[in-house]
Amino acid sequence: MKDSVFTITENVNIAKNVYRMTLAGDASAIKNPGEFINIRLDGFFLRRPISVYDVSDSSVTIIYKVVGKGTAVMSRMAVGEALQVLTGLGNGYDLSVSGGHPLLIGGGVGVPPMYLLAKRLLGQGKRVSVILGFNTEDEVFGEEEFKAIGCDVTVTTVDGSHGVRGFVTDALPKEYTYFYTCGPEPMLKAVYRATDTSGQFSFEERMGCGFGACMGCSCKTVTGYKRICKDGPVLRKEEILWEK
Amino acid sequence: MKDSVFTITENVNIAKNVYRMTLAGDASAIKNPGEFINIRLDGFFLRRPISVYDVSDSSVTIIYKVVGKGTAVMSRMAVGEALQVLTGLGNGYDLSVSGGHPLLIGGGVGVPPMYLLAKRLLGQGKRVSVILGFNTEDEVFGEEEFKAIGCDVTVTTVDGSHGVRGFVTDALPKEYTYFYTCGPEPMLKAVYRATDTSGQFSFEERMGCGFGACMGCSCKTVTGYKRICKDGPVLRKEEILWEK
Amino acid sequence: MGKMSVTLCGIPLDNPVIPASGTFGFGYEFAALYDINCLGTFSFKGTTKDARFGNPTPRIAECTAGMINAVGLQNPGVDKVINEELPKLKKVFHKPVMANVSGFAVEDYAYTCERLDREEQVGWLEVNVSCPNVHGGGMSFGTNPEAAAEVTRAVKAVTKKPVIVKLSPNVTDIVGIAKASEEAGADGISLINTLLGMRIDLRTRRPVIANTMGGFSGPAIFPVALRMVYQVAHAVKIPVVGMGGVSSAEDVIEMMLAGATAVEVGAANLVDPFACKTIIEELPAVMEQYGIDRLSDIIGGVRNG
Amino acid sequence: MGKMSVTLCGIPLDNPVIPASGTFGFGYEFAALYDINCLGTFSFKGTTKDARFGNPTPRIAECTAGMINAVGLQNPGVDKVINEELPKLKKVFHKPVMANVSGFAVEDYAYTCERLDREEQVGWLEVNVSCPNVHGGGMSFGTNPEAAAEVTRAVKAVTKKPVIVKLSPNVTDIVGIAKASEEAGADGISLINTLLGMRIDLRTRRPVIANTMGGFSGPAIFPVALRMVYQVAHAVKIPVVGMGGVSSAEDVIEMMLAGATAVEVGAANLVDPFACKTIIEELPAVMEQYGIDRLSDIIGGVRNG
Ligand SMILES: Cc1cc2nc3c(=O)[nH]c(=O)nc-3n(C[C@H](O)[C@H](O)[C@H](O)COP(=O)(O)OP(=O)(O)OC[C@H]3O[C@@H](n4cnc5c(N)ncnc54)[C@H](O)[C@@H]3O)c2cc1C
Ligand SMILES: Cc1cc2nc3c(=O)[nH]c(=O)nc-3n(C[C@H](O)[C@H](O)[C@H](O)COP(=O)(O)OP(=O)(O)OC[C@H]3O[C@@H](n4cnc5c(N)ncnc54)[C@H](O)[C@@H]3O)c2cc1C
Ligand SMILES: Cc1cc2nc3c(=O)[nH]c(=O)nc-3n(C[C@H](O)[C@H](O)[C@H](O)COP(=O)(O)O)c2cc1C
Ligand SMILES: Cc1cc2nc3c(=O)[nH]c(=O)nc-3n(C[C@H](O)[C@H](O)[C@H](O)COP(=O)(O)O)c2cc1C
Ligand code: FES
Ligand code: FES
Repeated sequence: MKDSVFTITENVNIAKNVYRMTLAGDASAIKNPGEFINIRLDGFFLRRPISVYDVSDSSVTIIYKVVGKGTAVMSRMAVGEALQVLTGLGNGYDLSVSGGHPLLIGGGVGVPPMYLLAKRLLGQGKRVSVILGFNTEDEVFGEEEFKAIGCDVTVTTVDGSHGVRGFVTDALPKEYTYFYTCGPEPMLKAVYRATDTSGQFSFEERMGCGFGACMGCSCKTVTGYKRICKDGPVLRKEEILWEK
Repeated sequence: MKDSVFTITENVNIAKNVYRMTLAGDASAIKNPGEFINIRLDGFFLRRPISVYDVSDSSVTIIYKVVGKGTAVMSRMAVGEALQVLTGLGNGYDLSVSGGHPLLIGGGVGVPPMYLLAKRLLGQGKRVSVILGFNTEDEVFGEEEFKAIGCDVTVTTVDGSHGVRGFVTDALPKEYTYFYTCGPEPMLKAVYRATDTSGQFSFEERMGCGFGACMGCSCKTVTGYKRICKDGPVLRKEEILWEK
Repeated sequence: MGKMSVTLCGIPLDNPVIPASGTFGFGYEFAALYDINCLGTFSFKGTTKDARFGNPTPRIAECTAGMINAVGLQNPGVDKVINEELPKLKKVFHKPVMANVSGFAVEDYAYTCERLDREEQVGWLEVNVSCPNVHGGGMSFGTNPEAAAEVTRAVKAVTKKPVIVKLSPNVTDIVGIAKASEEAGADGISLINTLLGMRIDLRTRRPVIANTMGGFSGPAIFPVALRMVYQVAHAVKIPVVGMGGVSSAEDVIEMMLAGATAVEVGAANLVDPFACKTIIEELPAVMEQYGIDRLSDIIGGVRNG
Repeated sequence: MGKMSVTLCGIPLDNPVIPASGTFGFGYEFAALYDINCLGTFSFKGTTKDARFGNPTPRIAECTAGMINAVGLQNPGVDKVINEELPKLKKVFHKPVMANVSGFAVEDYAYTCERLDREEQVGWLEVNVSCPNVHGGGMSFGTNPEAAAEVTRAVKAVTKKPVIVKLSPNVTDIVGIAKASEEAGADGISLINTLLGMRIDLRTRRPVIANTMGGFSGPAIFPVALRMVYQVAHAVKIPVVGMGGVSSAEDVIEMMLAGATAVEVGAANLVDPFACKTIIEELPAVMEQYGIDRLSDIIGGVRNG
């Protein structure tokens, strides 16, 4: 974990209320896909946790949706402005158990962490299938990017305005060795029920610190309590207890 | 009174911890020398009251000393940055009673309001003498500016490092028709005692609103209570009650 | 009735936004800036039986997201308020006004309220029970259910106008005091008054406030205020006027969801003289954003569990 | 003894800066970031007789200049704390630690303190009396002088270590509770714990916190905390540990002027994990700026009038 200053080098609108921001700075604390960063914003007391979309030694890219005042402020920031950011947070996905043909399922702003994960899995020579789920056409993003790196991509929209009509679970392929998923909790529950293989789920929770100190984000699992920020955000299918 | 946005066009260090800032914007609410403006600063709840040093239709200039966190933030602001400012605050000095040879006495950051006052009095054809009091050489500012517009200028420093050694009251001229003063309270008291003519004093007080609504800045006078922000900051010698 | 209208103790308000006592004077400073008839109403400066100069200065201290004041109820006394302030007010404000009343003995409250009861322009009496009780050892009326009830009864006996008892938050059990006031006949409860706070000037090592401590208000106190509004609104049947740190249309809606029928805005007026006007203008858009057709629908509308 | 050293209940501290309970875990997350031996000490996560998962999530809400938490004393229970946490802690922290203890019955407190009394690394017992009293109708121990005194006596009976009673600010008369604790044998008082607060999510119209209300802390509460530290320090003879919204070296000095012998830092650690380290590093320059030679000189040094 590192607390350092990053400079915005890109902040663009890529879908309805969704922005991609690239931050230049020391990204060396970021190790695994599925990790998140925690961004300090002037005028707000708590930091904003956002998943890593992509990373290099000297930059990190995130994709975020404007949902409240903090993300609204982020969306209005200009290239060149500086942000105080904690990097290297969360456990991230475990790639070692993916098998030869992992399936990546992202819903809405659960899509971003799938990108770095896909890159890494492809780098290990895996065949990677991706399902990206959205409500409607103007919310869709990422399709080209995942295709460009060599994934099999299926997009679903609830209203059928783009790609397959329905939920991500309506587009599950017949074969895959393992799955990784991130998205809104109803989607995660549906994926949990609809999948036969094992897999890993990334969760969201309101956070105080984001690095394991406050117990603000605890959840119960079959192996005891876990802090979403430190022992998560990724949990294995087998340890999830939905009735928290 | 107006609440409007101004843009910084100048913000320069002119003496030890003292800065001159010029703000471009609608300055039409500013009428009299001795008025003040109230500046909103990001991250601070209350505004900062600062006297008008000079004014045109489309700009206002202030001179301020860094004493705490708010003025420190101001001193680090750059040309082009914007500030929310209330203008047209306070009664200001009454010029109509100055007589032919008014004396202006400013101490420290009580000097600034004397500048606009001097300009206006000179514009009315008065002979204007000015005493500017400081602790020591590196705090001195304004001498050239007052000379340039045609005042008789005496500078005093407590340690004698520049101009007359001593307090402003050690440099009172033999003759003057009336006086106007602004400065720290001990200086105002000394001027009150050392002067024979009538005069006007400008006071400072911690302010809630700065425009007469909160009663945060009240003081007792011989004619009843007055709000420093609205009924002041200028009081006439005759109405001052020191034992507040 | 418009989308923003609410009814407070039987009197309709065009909207629930009310400048809080002590931050709006008797309205003139603001009337010089905008037409104050856009307000629901406003609560005028706390008025006492006799004129008061108030506390020595400094009376104001800055805090993170708020301020401390120790004005000490400076006001010209109820007779001058009636004879000088109200006639002037009538010219610029054409709605019922909320009369904020303070006192240091039960009889003071009764005296002042009896006089204000005769004034046509006074819509509500807002009775501030957070002043020290000179006959009760100096503890404030508002920290003791019996004392709050006694003031309420005394005031109710001398007025037909709705009596809104304004509570101090510096107590262990705000609900007990609210209920005691309700049982004593209060027509409404308003809360919160300021939290007791203090600051020290590091340069002089003295308290910033001449009186050492003072009343802390502003956005910093909003979560405490909201909690108390919620607790009281769920415990009493009379309407609650919520306040404490409100400075945006969103804050107004949050207070109303917690149970407030109307919402007062205090310190925000001091740093932004247009605060109330802006809030009222922004309310329709914020209502739409959160799917609110009529503000009166959401009073106490917080979902539980 | 350095310029920053103070003595708390007979135990010297290199400096008065102490991370507050619940915001520093058992120190490891921070020990991974910096050498936590730079701290005066730290107060570890509130420990109870039995293990507790705590409250449902969401447990955290953001506020202006602060946050609400409703963690609900999640902790592994005193036995695991002694058997697992303290041995691990010993490796990274070589100073006496402050053991923060909570309970829901007087016997719980005594049980937990008796066990912690045997632990060499425990320097002080910080007894948090703001938990609901299950035998006292659910009101917190800390809202009642007798209940606070009872807990203090029970704890003093089982330990020779200094007992610091940590008070809740949600009371009418903080001085009365502090004095009752002092008379019952407390060696120190620490305050304030969190203010009871609430937020509502306008989108869902539900309380942000699953438990509806929670503990509000952060810079927003500083003026209330400072006031209570001042009031208590001037009323008791035992040392006071001040906290509530402290986030800078200036805040530490202001708390000490008000009467604090040492100062805890809570929420600030969560948003800036280096907060305490930075404060300690900045203290010497800020001391110089305000003409302070030794921090111990300024305790309670506020000038009056
Ligand atoms: C591990 C993790 C990874 C995330 N990754 C992404 C991402 O890649 N892209 C993206 O768009 N969003 C992501 N989120 C959600 C994102 O954190 C919130 O949308 C954001 O904090 C909202 O801030 P706001 O000020 O706009 O909203 P507000 O509602 O104004 O925020 C108020 C408070 O609630 C918190 N909050 C609100 N919504 C959430 C939420 N869903 N999860 C956690 N805290 C919340 C805020 O952080 C803040 O403390 C992630 C959340 C977590 C926990
Ligand atoms: C009518 C008037 C005119 C003034 N004109 C000038 C001027 O021309 N040049 C100049 O340098 N200063 C002037 N001052 C003083 C100036 O307002 C303060 O120096 C400034 O507010 C300090 O802010 P800070 O954040 O740096 O200090 P801090 O001490 O951090 O401020 C804390 C709070 O105290 C208030 N405060 C602190 N000192 C004073 C003070 N002396 N008077 C009133 N409030 C204070 C601040 O406004 C703020 O609310 C004037 C004050 C008044 C009342
Ligand atoms: C400067 C000032 C003066 C006040 N005077 C009074 C008063 O006379 N009577 C009263 O009932 N409340 C008074 N209050 C309290 C406010 O009406 C309000 O209850 C409190 O400030 C909380 O609201 P806020 O956080 O929006 O300021 C005063 C508050 C301020 C800031
Ligand atoms: C997340 C969190 C957890 C806390 N847990 C405890 C606790 O277990 N025991 C305790 O005595 N106080 C606890 N507190 C209160 C703090 O120790 C401190 O008294 C309070 O937060 C005020 O300080 P601050 O404003 O610096 O945060 C907790 C505070 C926070 C923010
Ligand atoms: S957010 Fe603090 S422990 Fe997870
Ligand atoms: S500062 Fe509010 S009346 Fe003067």
